[in-house]
Amino acid sequence: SPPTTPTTPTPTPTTSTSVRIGFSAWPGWFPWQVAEEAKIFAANQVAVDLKWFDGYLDSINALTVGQLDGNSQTLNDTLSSVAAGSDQVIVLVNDNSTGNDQIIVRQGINAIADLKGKKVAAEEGTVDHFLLLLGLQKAGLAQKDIEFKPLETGAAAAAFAAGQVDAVGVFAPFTTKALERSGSKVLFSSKDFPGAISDHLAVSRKFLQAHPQEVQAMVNSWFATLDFIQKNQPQALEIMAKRAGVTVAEYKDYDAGTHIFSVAENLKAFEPGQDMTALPFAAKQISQFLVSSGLIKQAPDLSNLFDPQFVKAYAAAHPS
Amino acid sequence: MHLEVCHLFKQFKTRQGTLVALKDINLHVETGEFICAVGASGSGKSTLLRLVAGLDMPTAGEIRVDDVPVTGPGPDRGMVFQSYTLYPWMNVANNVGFGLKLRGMAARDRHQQVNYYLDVVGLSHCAQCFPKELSGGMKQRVAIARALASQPQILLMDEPFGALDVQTKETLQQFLLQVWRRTGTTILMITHDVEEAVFLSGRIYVLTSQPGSIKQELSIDLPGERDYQIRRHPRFQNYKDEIVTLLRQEALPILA
Amino acid sequence: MHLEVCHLFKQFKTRQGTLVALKDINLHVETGEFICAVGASGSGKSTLLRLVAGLDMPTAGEIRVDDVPVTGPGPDRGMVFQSYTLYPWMNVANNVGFGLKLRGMAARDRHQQVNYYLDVVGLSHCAQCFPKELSGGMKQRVAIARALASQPQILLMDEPFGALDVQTKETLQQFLLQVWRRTGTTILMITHDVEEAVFLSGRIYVLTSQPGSIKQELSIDLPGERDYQIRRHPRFQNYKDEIVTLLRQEALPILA
Amino acid sequence: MDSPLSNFQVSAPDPRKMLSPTIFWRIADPIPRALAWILMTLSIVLPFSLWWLIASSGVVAPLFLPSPGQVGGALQRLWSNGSLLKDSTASLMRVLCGFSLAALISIPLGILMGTFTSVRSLAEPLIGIVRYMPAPAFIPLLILYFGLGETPKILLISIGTLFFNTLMVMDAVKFVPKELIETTYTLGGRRRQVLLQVITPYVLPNIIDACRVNMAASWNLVIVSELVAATEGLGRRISVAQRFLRTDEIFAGLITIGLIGLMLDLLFRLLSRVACRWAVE
Amino acid sequence: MDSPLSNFQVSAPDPRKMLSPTIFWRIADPIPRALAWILMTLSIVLPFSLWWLIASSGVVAPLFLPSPGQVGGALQRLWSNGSLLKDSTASLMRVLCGFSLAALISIPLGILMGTFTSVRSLAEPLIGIVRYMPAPAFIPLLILYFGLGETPKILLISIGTLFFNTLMVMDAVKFVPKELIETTYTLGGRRRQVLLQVITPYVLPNIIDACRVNMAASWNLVIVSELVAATEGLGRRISVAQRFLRTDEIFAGLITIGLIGLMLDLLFRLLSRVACRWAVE
Ligand SMILES: Nc1ncnc2c1ncn2[C@@H]1O[C@H](COP(=O)(O)OP(=O)(O)OP(=O)(O)O)[C@@H](O)[C@H]1O
Ligand SMILES: Nc1ncnc2c1ncn2[C@@H]1O[C@H](COP(=O)(O)OP(=O)(O)OP(=O)(O)O)[C@@H](O)[C@H]1O
Ligand SMILES: [Mg+2]
Ligand SMILES: [Mg+2]
Repeated sequence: SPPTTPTTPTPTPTTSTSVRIGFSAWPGWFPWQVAEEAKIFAANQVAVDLKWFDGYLDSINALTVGQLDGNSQTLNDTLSSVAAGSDQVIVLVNDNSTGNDQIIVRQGINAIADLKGKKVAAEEGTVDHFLLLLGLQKAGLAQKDIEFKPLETGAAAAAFAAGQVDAVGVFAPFTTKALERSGSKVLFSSKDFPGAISDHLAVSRKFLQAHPQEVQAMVNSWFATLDFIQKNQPQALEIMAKRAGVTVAEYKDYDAGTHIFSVAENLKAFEPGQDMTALPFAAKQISQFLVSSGLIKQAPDLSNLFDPQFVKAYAAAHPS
Repeated sequence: MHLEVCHLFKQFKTRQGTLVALKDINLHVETGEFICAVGASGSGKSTLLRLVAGLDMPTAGEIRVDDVPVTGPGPDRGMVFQSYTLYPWMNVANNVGFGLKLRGMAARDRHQQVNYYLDVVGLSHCAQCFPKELSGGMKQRVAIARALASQPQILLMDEPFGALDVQTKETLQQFLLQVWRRTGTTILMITHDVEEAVFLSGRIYVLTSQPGSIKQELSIDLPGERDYQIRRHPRFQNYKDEIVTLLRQEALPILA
Repeated sequence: MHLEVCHLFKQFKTRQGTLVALKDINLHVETGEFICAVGASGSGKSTLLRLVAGLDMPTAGEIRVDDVPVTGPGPDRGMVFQSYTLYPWMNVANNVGFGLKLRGMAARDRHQQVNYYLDVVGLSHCAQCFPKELSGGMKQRVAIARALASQPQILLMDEPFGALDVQTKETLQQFLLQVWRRTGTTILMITHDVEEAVFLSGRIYVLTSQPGSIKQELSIDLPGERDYQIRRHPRFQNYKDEIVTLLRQEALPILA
Repeated sequence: MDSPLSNFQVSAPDPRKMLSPTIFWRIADPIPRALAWILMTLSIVLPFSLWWLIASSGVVAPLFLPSPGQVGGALQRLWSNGSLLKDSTASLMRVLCGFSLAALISIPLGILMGTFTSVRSLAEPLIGIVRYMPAPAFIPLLILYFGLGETPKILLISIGTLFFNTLMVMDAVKFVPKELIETTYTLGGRRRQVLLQVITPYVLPNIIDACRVNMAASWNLVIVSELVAATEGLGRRISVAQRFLRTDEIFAGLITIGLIGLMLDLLFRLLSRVACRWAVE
Repeated sequence: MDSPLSNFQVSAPDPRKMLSPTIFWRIADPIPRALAWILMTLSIVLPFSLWWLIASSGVVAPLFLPSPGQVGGALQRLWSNGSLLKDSTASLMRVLCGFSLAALISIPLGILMGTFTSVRSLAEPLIGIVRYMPAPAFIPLLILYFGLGETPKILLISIGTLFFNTLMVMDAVKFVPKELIETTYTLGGRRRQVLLQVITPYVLPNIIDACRVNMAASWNLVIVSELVAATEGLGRRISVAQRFLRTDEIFAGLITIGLIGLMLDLLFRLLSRVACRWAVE
């Protein structure tokens, strides 16, 4: 059985550089907070400078401009950054959104087709915008058919709750706020589009090339943390709920909406495939979407985007 | 017109305590008179004039114009300050007519009266000028025309020529006498310039300093026309000396 | 000390074109003299003094102090303006000693000299006061002490008493004469007050107006001590009348 | 002499038509101290009562307008778990550092620009353009060059105050009487001495006043600056509260900022009074 | 008479030690027009060259610092597809509306506060607290009450300028000479007339100047305000460009804002010169 203190038997030399990792409010990323508070990074002999961002956008920018070595972000944000000229590598899948990204509508809207001509708020260019457009596409609609209101996610939830828009695309924990509006309900969510919204640890290529051991230690820490959470549910939940600024009970609700990827799922996701569950395929789909919706001008080069070697190394060291 | 000041007291509350600016002032001015009050700096001259104008309230005592107590400023008592105080955004004609406008006179009627007073002060050619284009002496003439245009019962003047150079000052003094004769306005003027007071007025009140009270009242009786030459008249010199001597007793502390 | 102004011209470029402020000015001041220049307002008096002080550059001509051409302001030519211009954040003692401090004199040495000049102007008891606590006359005495403390070769004064009331003005005039006698300083003063000029100076330059040029030079020769009584002396009156008549020709346009 | 005045239509003004005395509507005159204090109290009490009334009337949902009680509760909660103090300290330090940096640059620059027409010509066109650029737009560049620590937050606040303060200091220098400068020359002062020993002390009261005014502008940036990877601070507290629509915490944060601001304002006024006793008010 | 001056250690000052003439370092004196123009040109050209130099040296990646050429390209691109004009118009309208609204409140309020000590006592404590509150903190409340249209954006800009402008106008009223007001009384003026016909025109130049200065403060809020559901506007353009790291577009947006600002500034100066010919400069 694994040791109670999560350490990795992989021989990792003590690192001298501290790794600057960013994360923000998303259920799939709160484990990083556990890793820090339970001293799992230290146990894996990696010094981590874990940076919390109130604004998710800033964390993306921070990685792009080199103020972070790695950041937890969604696939389409990584693609946007790469398209803008940032050199990033995806080394670990944190999770897939399986319902925590939601399109929430007011009373009286019952089908996607009803959104036509309605005011819909979402943060432009984020996964929820993406999700909204996927939904519209499915019903044969496009953005021009609705009255799109670009708003920062928190503000979008607030605006919906206040009755200023008819629908909103937000992610947890802001979904909770939006659903406070009486009569409101989830029209569709990321559950309906498996694999469409996946979240990763992306690191800059420069850092990866200079410090592969640290990246390995990060990956190792992540999986060790997942083990820790499993074994110390109450303690871990408390840490994560506190970071999210919600109660433990509320936090538990997010559980179903986010599917944290195991080692095996990680390995599978990095393989090529013909549906959205395969990262390379999803990346191609999303970059096409980004180009066609005008958010990026040119599809990024995807050939070097994924690097499964660290996940593979962990799997090799931990045959379950 | 009959201005009467009875047992007037004025105190100011300052940080150092209560300052008695005026103490038991009694004076009167009759229709058509030209009266000067002279006193050293700080003797309360401005305070006195402000009380008469109704711009400030006395601590005790009363001021009456035609037996009506003064409770506030009004157009019956026109005022000319040392600092010109023209309305900088109005041209000369509008400055002169502003008092009439305030009291609702139609523009056309105003026009006629403004022109008359511009003529009185000899500034008809400057009707369209802005104050900033005028010299100090011209500004003060506009201020006088403006006060006169409202046809006050009495014109109050607070060192009107104090900021002018000696040449302009003397010219304006003569000019003021002319205007006074021409319009018959009653004038109460305060000044620290004894020569000015003797030259202009028919009667002079000399004030003491701190607290200001009336030290002496003199009637000025000079022969003939008051023009430049009169200043060399021995009687003029005597009046001047008399008042200067009175003031000298007051002014001494300045060098202490 | 020998100040010499030769063929001095000064023009200003204005929007209306070139304005000739000074035209061919020639004058000289010798050690220990008290010279006044009188002229109507706008006759270029201040311009002249500023050129001598080196605060402005002439268009043509030359100013020499002890045969050294003036190229800029310097402590050899002290200046007193009408507007007092004390340093409001320094007490009286520090104001008086500031010139010495600027030139690097140690605080202890300064102290002695400052005290001497405070004594000269009779303000030793106010050494610690701030300018805002002083009356106008006291401020001007501080300004004079400050200029004197730098021991200038010549003291330049631009209507130093123009902003004071008549009583204070006369007191300060006498005071200035005292200081002049006591310190032996050379003084060049400009004023529009003819009486002041005659009372104070040994020699007077009368300026014409627009352009300013020297109309006449008069030596003032009065008997005995110059005190208040001298003003009634016929010779005083004659000097005054002579200059006033000269200026009157210049001042006339004011009422035009 | 020529035209008698009675020709004119204006009847002699009625002396009884004097301006009536007033207490409340006195123009440019002080009002009695007691009245002033009453009015100043009303100034705070009135809006507070209005708030309390509307909130307790139930016209507006508490989500949109929390009651004073709820906000008080939030304040107490934040105080007792220590976060109010921590947030206030963090924001205050940031604003003070950012503002001090801005002052450190803008005061000398403003004095130089006010003093030398040449420096002014050299700097004004650039400042004239740059000061219109919104400080928040500089965030990505600041992150790029200065990372995620305190530096970019402080710099953002500095940028937001810098230009305003420079121009206000520059304007103050214009009021140094020219004759005071010239007097200094005739006392043997060099230009450098005039700059440091005459102009600078003369404008000190105005500088303090400009700083007092611009301190408020600094606080306006505290929210935006704390979006940059801040873990504590009043601005961050407010933006988190915004996301979760905790209106009571938004109000609590705003009130705290308002009160801190008021205190800073009073401190500056005190400083001005102590340091510039000599100044004529 | 008593102590001879030769007692003192100060040797008579050397007349040769005069202040040397200078052109560049003239204090409180104008410099030649030609020099001024050269310096003003340098003020723009110098930073531009520096930028060009750094960008073309390749020290900084173009992603972080685009070259002037790239920014020019972006400007041209945005211009030719019409979005630059559309964005500029949208932002300009917003800023102008927001600022006008602020002016509409702050100018009368400021004049009243400056004129009547009573009104001042009544309003100043509240304004003293509120003006420290960061305008962006009001966004959620504005959305709650005014939705997502133009109203909340305009109101945000208004809030950000309102208090500053009020206090500046109030300060201006202090400089109306008391004797001018009193003269009006003695001409028969009522208090209302003094307020409207004397104080208001007197402070007009200062009001225009205050507005000119605070217009810049309005622009500082354009980014934040356009975070509220804007579909066009320079602020939105910049934040989208930030999001997708189009640094060239960020720069293009900033430069456009700077130039528009400069133009507004010049317009205000012109207005002041035309409307206040009578004012002594
Ligand atoms: N509003 C005030 N508050 C307090 N003290 C005042 C006020 N107005 C005047 N004083 C004081 O009252 C005294 C008389 O002042 P006032 O201005 O009337 O003198 P003045 O004779 O006009 O002097 P000057 O010739 O200098 O104009 C002075 O000591 C002055 O300081
Ligand atoms: N810097 C300047 N630029 C343009 N014109 C000037 C300047 N300085 C003075 N003048 C003009 O030069 C003339 C002389 O001015 P100056 O100030 O020397 O006169 P003044 O005799 O001192 O007058 P006053 O008695 O009023 O002080 C005036 O017409 C004035 O307008
Ligand atoms: Mg007075
Ligand atoms: Mg002069």
